Amino acid sequence: MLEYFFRRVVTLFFTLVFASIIIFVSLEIIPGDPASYMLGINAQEDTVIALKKELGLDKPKFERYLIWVKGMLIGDFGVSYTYRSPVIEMVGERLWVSLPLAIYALLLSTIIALPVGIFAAANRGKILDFSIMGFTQIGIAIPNFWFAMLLVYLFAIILRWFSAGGFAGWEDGIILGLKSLTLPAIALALPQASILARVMRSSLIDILSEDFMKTARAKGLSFKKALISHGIRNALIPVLTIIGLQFSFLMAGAIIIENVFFLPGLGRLIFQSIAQRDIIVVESVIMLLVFSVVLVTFIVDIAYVIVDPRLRSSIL
Amino acid sequence: MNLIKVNNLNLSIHEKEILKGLSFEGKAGEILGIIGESGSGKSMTANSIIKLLPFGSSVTGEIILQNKNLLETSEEEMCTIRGRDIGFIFQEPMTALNPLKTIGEQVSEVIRIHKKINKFDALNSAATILDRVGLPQTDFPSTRYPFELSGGQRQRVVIAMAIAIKPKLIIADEPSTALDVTTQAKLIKLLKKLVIEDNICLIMITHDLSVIAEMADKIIIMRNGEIVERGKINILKNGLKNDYSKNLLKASNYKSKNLNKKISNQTLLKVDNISRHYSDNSFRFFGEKKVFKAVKNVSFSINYNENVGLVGESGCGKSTITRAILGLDPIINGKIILEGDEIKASNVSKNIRKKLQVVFQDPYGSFNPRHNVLKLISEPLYLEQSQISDYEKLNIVKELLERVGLNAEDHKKFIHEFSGGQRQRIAIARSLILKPKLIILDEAVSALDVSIRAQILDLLVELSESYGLSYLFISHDLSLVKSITSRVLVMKSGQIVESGNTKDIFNSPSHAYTKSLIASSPNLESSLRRLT
Amino acid sequence: MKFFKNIFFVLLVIPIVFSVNAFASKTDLTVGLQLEPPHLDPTGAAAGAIDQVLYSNVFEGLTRFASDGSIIPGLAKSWDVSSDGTTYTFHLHKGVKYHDGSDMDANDVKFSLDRARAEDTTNAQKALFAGITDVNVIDSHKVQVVLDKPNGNFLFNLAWGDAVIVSEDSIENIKQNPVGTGAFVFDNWVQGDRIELKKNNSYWGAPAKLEKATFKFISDPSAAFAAMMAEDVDVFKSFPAPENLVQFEADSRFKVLIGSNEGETILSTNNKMEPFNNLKVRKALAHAIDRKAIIDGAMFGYGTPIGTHFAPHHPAYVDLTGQSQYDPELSKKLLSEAGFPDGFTTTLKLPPPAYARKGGEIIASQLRDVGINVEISNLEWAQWLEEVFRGKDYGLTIVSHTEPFDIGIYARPEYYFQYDSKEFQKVIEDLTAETNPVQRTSLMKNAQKIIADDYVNGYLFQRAQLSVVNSKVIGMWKNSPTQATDLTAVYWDN
Amino acid sequence: MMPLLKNKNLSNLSFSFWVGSICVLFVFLLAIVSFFWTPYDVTSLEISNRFKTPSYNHFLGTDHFGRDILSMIMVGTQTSIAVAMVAVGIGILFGLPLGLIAAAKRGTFFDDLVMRFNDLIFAFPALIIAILITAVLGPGAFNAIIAIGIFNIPVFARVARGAALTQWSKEYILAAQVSGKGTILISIEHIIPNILNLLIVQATIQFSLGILAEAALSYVGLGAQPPIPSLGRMLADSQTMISIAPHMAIFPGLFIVITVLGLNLMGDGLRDYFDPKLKVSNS
Repeated sequence: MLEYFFRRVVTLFFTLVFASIIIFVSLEIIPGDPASYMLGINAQEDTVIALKKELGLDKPKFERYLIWVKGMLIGDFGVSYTYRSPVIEMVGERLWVSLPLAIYALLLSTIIALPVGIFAAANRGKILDFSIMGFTQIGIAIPNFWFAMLLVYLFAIILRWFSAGGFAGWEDGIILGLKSLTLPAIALALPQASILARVMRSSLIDILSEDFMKTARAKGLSFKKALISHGIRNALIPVLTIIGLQFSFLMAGAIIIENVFFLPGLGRLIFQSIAQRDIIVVESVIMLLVFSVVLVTFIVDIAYVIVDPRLRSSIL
Repeated sequence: MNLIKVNNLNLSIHEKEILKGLSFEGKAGEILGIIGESGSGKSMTANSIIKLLPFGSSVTGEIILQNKNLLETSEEEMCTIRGRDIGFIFQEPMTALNPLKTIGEQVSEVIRIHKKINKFDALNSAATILDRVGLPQTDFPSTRYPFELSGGQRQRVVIAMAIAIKPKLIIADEPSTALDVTTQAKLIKLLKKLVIEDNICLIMITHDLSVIAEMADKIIIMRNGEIVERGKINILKNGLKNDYSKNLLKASNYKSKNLNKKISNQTLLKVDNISRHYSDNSFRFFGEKKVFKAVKNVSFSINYNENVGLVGESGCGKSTITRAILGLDPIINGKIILEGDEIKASNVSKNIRKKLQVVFQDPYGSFNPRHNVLKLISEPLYLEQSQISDYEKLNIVKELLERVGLNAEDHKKFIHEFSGGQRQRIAIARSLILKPKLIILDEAVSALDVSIRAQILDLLVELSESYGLSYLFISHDLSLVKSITSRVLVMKSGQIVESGNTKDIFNSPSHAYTKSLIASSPNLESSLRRLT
Repeated sequence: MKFFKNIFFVLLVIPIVFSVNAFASKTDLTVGLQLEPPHLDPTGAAAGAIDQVLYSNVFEGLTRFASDGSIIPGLAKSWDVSSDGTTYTFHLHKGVKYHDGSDMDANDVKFSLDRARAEDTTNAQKALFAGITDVNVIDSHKVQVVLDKPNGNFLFNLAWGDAVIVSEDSIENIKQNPVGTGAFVFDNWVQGDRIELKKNNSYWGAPAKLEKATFKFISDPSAAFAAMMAEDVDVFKSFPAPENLVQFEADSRFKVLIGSNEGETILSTNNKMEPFNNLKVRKALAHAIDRKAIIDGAMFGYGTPIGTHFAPHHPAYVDLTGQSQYDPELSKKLLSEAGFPDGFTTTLKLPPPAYARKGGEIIASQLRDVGINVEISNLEWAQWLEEVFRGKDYGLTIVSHTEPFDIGIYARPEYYFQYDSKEFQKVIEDLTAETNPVQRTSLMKNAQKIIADDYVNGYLFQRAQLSVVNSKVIGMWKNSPTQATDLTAVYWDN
Repeated sequence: MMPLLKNKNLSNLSFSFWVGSICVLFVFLLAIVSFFWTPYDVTSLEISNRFKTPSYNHFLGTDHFGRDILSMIMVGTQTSIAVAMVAVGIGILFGLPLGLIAAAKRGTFFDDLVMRFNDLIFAFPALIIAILITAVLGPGAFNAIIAIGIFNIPVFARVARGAALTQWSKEYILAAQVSGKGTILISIEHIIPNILNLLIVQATIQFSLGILAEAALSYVGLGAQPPIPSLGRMLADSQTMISIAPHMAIFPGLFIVITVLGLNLMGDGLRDYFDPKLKVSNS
């Protein structure tokens, strides 16, 4: 177990190193630099050079890469070029929007999707299953930003139940904060819930055809009970992967939804920082997102081991 | 008084008739053998009794268990009958258990479904039951997961679940087919013991006449959903009336025509002290790599015109040897020499390949489903240096098809249009096309029904005589080896433990393992002899 | 069903509960802005967003813009100019304190000006201070600034946000924690969301009427619309979606302020590039453009057509639009004369703002009608600066020049239009040296005519300053002579 | 596709397949027609005619420049389809060989390398990489193709590898090896035809994802540039006008939904058809 853990940590580490190189290199070749962006069209050449120097952009590329990586290792993500405030603080503040939004959306989609998927699998072939699957197909096909626009149109502009965008902040109470995250979370959750419901259904159908389900029935369990006590837990294994993937997707994939609803989250930060060529922020946020993907995969793998005794022993 | 009585049972699934007018009955303490080849409807009979049938099934007739017609019983009530009154044992022990629950949980579940009993007590009685089926707590604590057990042990768990609340009727659907012979022998013993101790009626479903002959009191022979023969077990001894059942008995008791060929004393293939280890490729920080030694210093040779058998139970390293001889996997030491040329996995010349062909076990997986028979059979012609015209190819293939007992026009068909036996004939045709010196028959007849198996074996014997072929006949089934080889090698855990003349080994095995192998293989002949 | 009704009710009640205090006399104001400042040092970046929040609210300069664009005294209550026009002596207000409690005096002025013009300064408008040779402290409230030559724009230059007076003690953290002398004190910045200011109770001048001001950043036009409609913000400065103004005008809760700003929106042309180095081609370009369609299509009618690079609300403005009337036939003729009877292909590189993106599509379509095939590429600002502005790798681009009174850029041959006219450069040189208002006006008119005659760029329109204001809010600037949201005189009418 | 259907009965194709095919056919037809004819010219603007609601003259109304929305959608669909299709092509072109080689060399360093490369790409949030790529190369349809295509490579590599591995474990591959055929020949002759159905199903799924991705990219302004219409940009343009002209937002979105839905239904239908084990009606 320890060794498995250790090996996974090493792969995780190498993935991150490669990711950091890819991120750094690709951002280096993006045209435009933060100094000229900040100084605008009336700035003189020497002013731009002076600002570059002040920002540390005059150092050789390799040195800057090392500084960045070294900094990250000790938890120092550097200082934003444009905002001149520590990246870690900026990211931290945005996380308070992105993370709750991702969790909110994930909870929404899981709570809706799993029962629906189980229900459809239990009634497979019937008209109910057919219509549920039809709805999930539509859910997958709807671009979430368009769905978000329609939500805004309906609930903010016509009905005026929610505000069309912005984030109320957590200071004024959790309810207000959640309220401003509700429409975005719904927009994010719809396609995710559709995917999850489908995965849950097909996974459960696969399990239902397994021999041990027949064993369970032969023991005297009713279909429903066999489904609950033998089917669902086995079927949850592939679902777990999807949930894991979705979490990282929701963290990063919210980028467009954050723009539609004007939420000050990580996605907006990254968009804005790319536009402003605030490279150090972009680098750090992407790195953080990559890290979260890798970490979630890691956690999902560990969760597998906990759920599935076969894996537990194979890595002992 | 009959425990179970089936009256005029008819089953159809999606309008297709599966079972036609079955009637039979069973008494407590009696073993009823239902025998039939694949597609005979024997499994569906079992499923009909517990009413776990596929979507779209419709059943008519009567199934009376202790004065209750199960076909008129509600699903709710059936739930209380399944497990309590009827125990069920499935064919596939590997998949019949829930991988995520311990064996103790799974056995105790049966008890908890049917009795008001707390979890702890249920687990305790489960332990007792597991002990009874030969899984004592000291060696197999009930906290084990299925994957920690061998196939035979898992099947014992399944049996434990079936007998947990002492049902009067147990249905066993091919309970030993997937197991090695030695394990199978032990399981049969266990089942017989349980029948006597608990006064059970056991319906034993199998395709293997020898298994039935050894344990059943009554027998039903099925074919295409109908009963063609029924009676006391002793009807097997000269009491069969139906032609089909007579044939079945004959095929099950297969003896080839005596091998009539002159074995050369020149060596064709020499396997010299080869070993092969498998290790997981992943990089490790701690400890040594786990190495699994599949084959350890194996040596043997095959002469021209000689059929050699290689026998061993699953996992003994038979297939590894096949792959090594075919040059598909590298060996770590030793040499394999065919007609003076060394076979090296890295580089097997076309010349060597031409002398060496193979027939595999699985008649379904051995062919590319997207190619027609012409293309399938002529694939080895790739090894011919000279170009062969399409016309020539076609003629060769047609000739071969007829030679293996198929129609010459079958060359246009695709593989899914053939039955298992026909496919195996095509595989043989493919292996013959280059007129090789040696054919490796890797469990080549194991997956076939007995009657077809006999035909294929006959064909193989005949071909080996007429083409002057050598066979390396690999099998887990001693009885098959016996009939078509002149020399046999017995393999266990990667090593050859005994080798010698086939007759000698069968008559006077010297190694303990060989002895147990021979003792546990169900022997129809001796079973029949015992019958009165 | 009842459950949903309850939820619905709760959701309806929440905003009511929270707006109860609206009935009391309101002293706090929420201003919506499209762009968030990158940091809070007006002397360290070109971002207009910094001035939008801080100019005159938190930071003040020696002089300042009034709402009509005129220059009025700021921290300097008066000044003397030497007869040769090269020495300015500023008399500072007494009793001016920074928000941290320290006194503002002549040393701060010297520090601020010296910092802005230093060799390694990061002031985006370093050119404003180029003529200063010396800054001398005469006494604690008197500063003398010496110029190398007379500069008629000098007091105007000092009114810019980039010339505000900062304290040496607080300079280190100015980007995060700006300490100025203004009527509002910087309070809090929730990055990505809002900046909060509160009233400066020890302000040296007339105190602000508001207790608290919040700037909320909403870049998305539709979100801006919704926020305004929901009264989440009280004022939206530079409202980004002109298409929605009709709805505000129709709504009695709001008033729409349509004023002028300094944004001359032009179709910048690469004057050194083939075929734009040909005057006839540039003239053809000018006649191919239908300004009205652009103003209607891109700005929904808000904007004033211009015929030269000068703000129409400026007293010295000359209307030269007649010189470049929409006349596609003439345009085609001119193209033939110039040797392009079948037109040509060129690039149109567009920065992000809607006026450029939408205007670009319209212009491309208009130019296509006269045979000029235009390849549009949409760029981000950083890319635009690199490729177009610094790299001069473009044929056409659309941009709004928002600096006040910036015709002088045409005198810089290295500027991205690459217009090099000795005649024009002479006029600007004279203008800079000239301090007599009458002479200055005539020189300015002359300058406008030269660039119009040369068809340096396609002159499209002067952007309108569009603000949506809650009808109870009094005192918002209608015009925008500089990018500022001066809240010092704003209050709620009850 | 035809050889795959050869031995099967077309009537086995599910209802959803036919519904999907009709949607896809409809959209493709519109896109193809737009090459030759659209009701109105999409490059000429008529500002005075803007924000017209659907009517006989303009079936789906006009946009903020007075352009005919139906014509815009027709050409925009064409762009979407082209981008997504080429991106899928890129994925297959690079991913399939990678996956096949990895499967043929299973357990080796190369295999490991391919898998790690896949993991690495999957670790990046797709949209952000697409934004980065278009930031490096500039926005435009071509670069959108590259951005979407890059993410298709590991997808196809993974599918091809997984499917090929099951084929490699089958005995007919051994038979081919015994017939002296090398890895490459076996991959081409035996593996590809037998994993083709999986690849087709995956391709339809990636195709639909590509359409969604293209819409998202052009929504944030990184897809095809004006004057080429694109559905995503139409939605972006409509966003500020949704309160005055909701039809501008509704129709382009609806077309994306129809296209993606059609492709997904088709993919599902094909999967059921190729792999009857998953079919609903069974057991």
